[in-house]
Amino acid sequence: DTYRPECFAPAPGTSTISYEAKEGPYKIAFVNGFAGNDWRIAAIQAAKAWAARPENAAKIEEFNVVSVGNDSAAQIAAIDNFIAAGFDAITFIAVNPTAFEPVIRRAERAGTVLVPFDNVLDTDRVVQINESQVELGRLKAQTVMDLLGGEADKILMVNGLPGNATDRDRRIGMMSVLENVEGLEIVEVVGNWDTGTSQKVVSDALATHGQFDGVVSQHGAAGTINAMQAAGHPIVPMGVDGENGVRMLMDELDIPGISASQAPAMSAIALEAAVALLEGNALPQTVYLPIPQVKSEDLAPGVNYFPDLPKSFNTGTGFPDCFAPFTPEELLGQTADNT
Amino acid sequence: MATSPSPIVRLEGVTKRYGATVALDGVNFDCNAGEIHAVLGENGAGKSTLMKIIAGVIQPTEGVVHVDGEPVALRSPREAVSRGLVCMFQELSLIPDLTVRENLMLGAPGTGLGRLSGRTLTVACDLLARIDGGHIPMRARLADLSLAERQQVEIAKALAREPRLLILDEATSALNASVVEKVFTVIREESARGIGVLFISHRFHEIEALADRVSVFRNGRHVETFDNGAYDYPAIINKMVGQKIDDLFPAKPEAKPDAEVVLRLDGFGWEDGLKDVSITLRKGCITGLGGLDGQGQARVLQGLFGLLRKTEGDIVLDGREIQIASPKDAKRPDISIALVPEDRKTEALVLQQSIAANMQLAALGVDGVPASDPVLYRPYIDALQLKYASLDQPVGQLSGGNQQKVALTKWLALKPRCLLLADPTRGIDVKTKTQIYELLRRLADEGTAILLLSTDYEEFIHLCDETHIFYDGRVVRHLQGDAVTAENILAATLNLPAQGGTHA
Amino acid sequence: MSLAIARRLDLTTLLPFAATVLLILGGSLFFPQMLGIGYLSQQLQIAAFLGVIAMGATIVILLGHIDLSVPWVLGGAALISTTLAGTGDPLLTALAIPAALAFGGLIGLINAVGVALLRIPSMVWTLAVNSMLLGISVLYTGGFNPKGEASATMNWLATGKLAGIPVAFLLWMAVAVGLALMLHRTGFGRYLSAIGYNEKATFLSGVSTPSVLFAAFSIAGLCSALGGVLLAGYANQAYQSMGDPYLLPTIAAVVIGGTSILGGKGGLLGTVGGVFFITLLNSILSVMQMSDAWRSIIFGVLIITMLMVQTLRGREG
Amino acid sequence: MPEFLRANRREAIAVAVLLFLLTVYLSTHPRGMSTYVMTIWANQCLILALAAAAQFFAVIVRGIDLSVGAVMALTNTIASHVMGGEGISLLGGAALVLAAGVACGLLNGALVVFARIQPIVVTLATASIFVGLALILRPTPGGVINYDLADAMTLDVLGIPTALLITAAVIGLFWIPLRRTGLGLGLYAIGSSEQAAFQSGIQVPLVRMISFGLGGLFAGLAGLYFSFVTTTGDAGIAANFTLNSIAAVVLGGVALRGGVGSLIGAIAGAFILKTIGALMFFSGLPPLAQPFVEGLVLAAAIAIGGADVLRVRNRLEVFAR
Ligand SMILES: Nc1ncnc2c1ncn2[C@@H]1O[C@H](COP(=O)(O)OP(=O)(O)OP(=O)(O)O)[C@@H](O)[C@H]1O
Ligand SMILES: Nc1ncnc2c1ncn2[C@@H]1O[C@H](COP(=O)(O)OP(=O)(O)OP(=O)(O)O)[C@@H](O)[C@H]1O
Ligand SMILES: O[C@@H]1[C@@H](O)[C@H](O)OC[C@H]1O
Ligand SMILES: [Mg+2]
Ligand SMILES: [Mg+2]
Repeated sequence: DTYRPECFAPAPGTSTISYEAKEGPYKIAFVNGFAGNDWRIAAIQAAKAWAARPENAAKIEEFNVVSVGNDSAAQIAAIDNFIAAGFDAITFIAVNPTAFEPVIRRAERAGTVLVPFDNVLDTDRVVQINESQVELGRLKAQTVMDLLGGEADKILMVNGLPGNATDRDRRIGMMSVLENVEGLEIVEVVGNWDTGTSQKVVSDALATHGQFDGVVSQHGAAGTINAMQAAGHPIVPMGVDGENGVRMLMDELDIPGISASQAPAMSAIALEAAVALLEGNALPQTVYLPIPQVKSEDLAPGVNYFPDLPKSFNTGTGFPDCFAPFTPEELLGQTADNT
Repeated sequence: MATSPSPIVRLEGVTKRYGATVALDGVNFDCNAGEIHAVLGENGAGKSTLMKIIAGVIQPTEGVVHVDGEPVALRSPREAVSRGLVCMFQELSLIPDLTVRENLMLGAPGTGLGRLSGRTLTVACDLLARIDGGHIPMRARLADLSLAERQQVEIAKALAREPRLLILDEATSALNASVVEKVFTVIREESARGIGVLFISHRFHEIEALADRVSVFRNGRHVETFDNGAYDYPAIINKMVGQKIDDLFPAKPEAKPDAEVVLRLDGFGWEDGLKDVSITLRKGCITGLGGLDGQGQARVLQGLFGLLRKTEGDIVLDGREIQIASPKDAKRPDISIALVPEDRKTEALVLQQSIAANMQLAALGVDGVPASDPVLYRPYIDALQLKYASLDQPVGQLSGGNQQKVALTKWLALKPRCLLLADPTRGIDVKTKTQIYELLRRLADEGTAILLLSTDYEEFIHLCDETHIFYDGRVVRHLQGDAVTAENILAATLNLPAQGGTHA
Repeated sequence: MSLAIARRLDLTTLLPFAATVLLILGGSLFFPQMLGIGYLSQQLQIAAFLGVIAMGATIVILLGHIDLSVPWVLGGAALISTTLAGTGDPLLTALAIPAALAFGGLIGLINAVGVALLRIPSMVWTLAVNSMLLGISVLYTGGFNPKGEASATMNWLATGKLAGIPVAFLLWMAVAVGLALMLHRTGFGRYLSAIGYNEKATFLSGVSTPSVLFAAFSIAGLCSALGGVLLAGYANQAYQSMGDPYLLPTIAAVVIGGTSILGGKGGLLGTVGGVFFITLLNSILSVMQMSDAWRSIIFGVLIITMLMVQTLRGREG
Repeated sequence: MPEFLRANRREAIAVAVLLFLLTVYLSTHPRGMSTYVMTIWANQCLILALAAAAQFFAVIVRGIDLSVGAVMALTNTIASHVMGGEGISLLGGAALVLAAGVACGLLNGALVVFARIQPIVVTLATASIFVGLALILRPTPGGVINYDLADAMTLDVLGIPTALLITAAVIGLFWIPLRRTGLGLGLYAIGSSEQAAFQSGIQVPLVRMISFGLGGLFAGLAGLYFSFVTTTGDAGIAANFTLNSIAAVVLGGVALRGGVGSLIGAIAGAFILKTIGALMFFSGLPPLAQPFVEGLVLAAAIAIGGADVLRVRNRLEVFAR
């Protein structure tokens, strides 16, 4: 009974939210946090690519994107500003999951639709677009354990940026699987979602802990693989994220496992959701997007990874169940200077 | 001369060691209420150390300090001041970034961390006026004052703290005779009111004019204390330096007005600090620059050393006109001008670095000069009799006067064609002065052109061949030969009509 | 030079080396492998990235200045080199490293313009330059997204070995010795510390202090850029904010090495020790799977302890 | 008056630049000048302003405090534990938060004064410790601040943003009086010349400790006000505020070599910095170009301060800066 459930899949046990329809065209803003990060750049590009597609452009009167840095106060100010400026909807990647209650209240009063995504809020009062971070972690761990026939002695787990809800949930997801494997030693290192850092800490882990039966990793897994190569570590099953470079390596080295990505293109889904809500449709309060994933055997250049794009490029260019994924050209066609 | 039997301070067997150096060695010394007590000694004799101990800046390694007969431990200047022991330091105790007003209020008696009282200020202001510092704007940043102006502020600050014992450590070294006279008047009045005054100076005429008693120090030892006038100069100098010095100044060769010209300034000017200054430096000739503080004489030196942008007029060296854009330029072998600046602590030396490093800093990178070869500096170190523990000792550990010697050596080693000196003998003891004077004379005879900015008119009279007196950025008088007399110099500095000499 | 080194071999300089040895011994109680060649030579390699950058930082800090543009000079250099190598064109690939270094030098000059000519405090000017560089690389990546690849040379420099010794480490040592020679053979080192103590007096000694500042900052830029090239060769790619983890550790390494943050006093050798200490400390805390909270607490406490020992020694000596 | 302006040249420039930027910002804002817009603006400015104040007390005595952000993070996480309640408990909570700030400051001070380690280095290390503690208190963001109190502090009074009233209070009720005390003078004296200050009878260690204590207090206030704006605790906020607080004081004409500048300047600098950021909201600039432009404007704003050095005609004077 919610709008396009094949795309806006409801999270288990979530409620539905709808507002009464508004006349278009709409003023919409995307308030990003930190910008100096490939994933975020891709997210911004996807958002602009979405807004540029004719069918969407028609519905939009004004589309603003700002990046406020890692400062929740500044992000609150930005959102408040767009509310004050009478914007109809605001999507954002929350710098902090618990800092926006008052803003939500002010948005409600002003009749502005808020749609957080990627780093979402601990709230049930607005529609949130994300992949299930727990599931993202679980999926990687489960795949690795399946490939290992459910048994392993030692697993390496490369975590993301500490003190961050996204990282926490992904770890919880991985743990939910690994904890149930008895006799399993889990070695955790902190990779900060950063290829170079991952490479260093994994090198050290290999040098001190010796061999692992499998590896589960968040962003930066290219570093993890490099480190294993350098240490002459045998190829073992891996669950990794979706950067271009990681998929290249997986394919090249025939690493068994899965690349499941937190796809930057979800910035476009968030906008799609915003419009849907403004048009009066009902959406699940928590949307769990179908996680874009590729098993190593299905890796194909030009299809799910792109040899002539940077390794730091994030392959999550779309959610087929929602709309035709963006072509790299489409993303880049949006060169920064034609807004 | 009122000398009360009970001394305000009495030092008993006081010794101060700095590592190997013994700055003070078992000194017994006292200063009474109502007396002006001069302390004499060559550079590094321990005078400042003595004063710092009485002022609570440093603590003695051995020995006791008695205040009003009570043995006391003066742990900080704060404690000393609270007992009425106030020091006017050789290295000033003023805050560069604060205004004159704020400096005068800083740490004034009664003001703790709480509210400031304007009372001390009014006292200080009229003191300042009485020592000819009335023109100094209360709102001016201290750093923007000339050294002389700063010394005036320091004196007023010290006096305003209602001292029972006032310590003046070369308090007047940068002041000019006329200002010094005013300072003395104030000091005499204070001592007449029963205040004790401890007074360090290297200028004999000052001591003669002021002191009731005189104490002589040598190598950290208290040699003798006697009433002023008990001995004549040579005797006193003998006690100071342990040898006879017959004349302070070397014999002055008769003027050679037609000697070849080394350097010529033509219509030299800069902003409103300098107007149409023309000076000619001849071979073998020492040229003096005089005048009240801040009349522009230092500007001339700065201009010749490439420190002033957009100067007017020409600088002509050996007949060819030259541009000097920076000190590096000035140092170039084909120009070879050296400046020994006015403020040794901030401008002439890198106090944290060793004596060797400091001496080499100017020579480094000059082609044909073996900068790191000690032999290069040895002759000057010897001629000036630098008092040091080792060449690797930080310059900051040297006494004021010895620091000055390092600053001189550093530049003399380059054998500059033209030597610019800003008050080079400030804070230098008589013996060293004579050495410096001889050195300068010798250099002049060897063909170095010397421009000597001084605040001590004796140097114009006895050392310089000719002297330019500045007033308000201009040369108001060019004194030569017999016209160079104390009266003329003083008259000129105040820009009064002269009884001789040629108007510039 | 050997003489100059010898002079610098005082205990403050040796302290970080000693501390590093203690760290390794301590760590080996939990992980005997830490005494193995494999782990140790790996630390030499990883230390090299921080090390190269810290060499430049030392020179700037000796001046009494600081260079906060390290992160995005590093990132920019990585981006430039991988972009050129990524084209596959042999000529451009050959240019990858020189171009990156040139970029670093150029930014160094821009830093110096602000500091030496406009007299803006380096701490804020280099910070502003850093944020401009961030902006440019976001603009560039977002706008063009060129294929990036480290060249074979870059890989070799970062991960190769010569006679069993990591090339990165040898390169770092080469840089260190080169700079040390420059510092002690020429007047440059003298000028650095003289300016660090008293710039005015140095200028009045006929030293062209601005040129010294320009030289120092461009050397720092070069070092950061070289660090970027190495890191790109190591990760075999460039990515945004890859330089962020290097700013504070660099400063920490320099001061632990006994160089005064106020300028004047210090030297390269101490920094080498500081780099070893920081690298080993991070590595050990990481393999011990210490929680992030405790990692940073221990990190802070150890640094303070080191500095306390240092100042205590300083006051005795 | 011109005399007054000359004496406070640096502050005057800062305030002028601020007014200019604010005018530009308000003119680009679709909603224009209004209580809501001003409140939003003032709130985030005040956070950095308080951080800058903390930085000011380190810089004025010739130090740098790299732990400002860390202390904010720590106090913010503490607040998220003790300020969720009601009524009087909130007062206690606030007191606790500020006490923690002061404690951090005094720890820094002690290490500087007694262990004789350079402030910048001390705070580099303690920052790491404070963040660690903050992470223990809040491994991930969470906790709440009493919303009514938060609203009271972050909305407006009779149309005037509370944040601006607080700013005015800090200047009028704290800074101006402090400047007229021996302590106020002592801070500048120590920063300008410690030796001279000592010889003038200033209790250098005491004054320095007080200065660091005040720094900690303001970092705590910044953390507290950050808590009011975000109504939650987050250990990850440190990085931003530390470097920005330094940039802010410099923009406000405070000399990093110590002894020069004023709290008013520091606060103005913080407002400038945040306004530059706010300019992006409705600038219409391409999103990926904004970070660059922001950096550019920052650099320009800083360079303006330095530009007049080009007019100096006595080369020695550039060193006095
Ligand atoms: N901080 C210090 N460390 C080491 N030695 C010092 C220190 N201060 C002074 N000295 C030494 O103590 C001796 C006395 O110095 P002091 O400054 O008292 O001499 P002075 O009589 O004031 O000389 P001047 O007339 O040049 O000022 C000198 O040899 C000096 O080198
Ligand atoms: N950095 C400065 N900024 C502003 N004014 C200054 C500065 N330095 C000096 N002045 C002022 O300019 C005038 C000239 O100063 P200066 O002391 O250089 O003259 P001077 O000829 O050296 O005097 P003297 O050598 O007798 O001390 C003085 O009134 C001084 O207060
Ligand atoms: O979700 C994360 C995103 O917010 C960050 O910017 O990059 C890594 C992603 O996993
Ligand atoms: Mg002396
Ligand atoms: Mg002068």
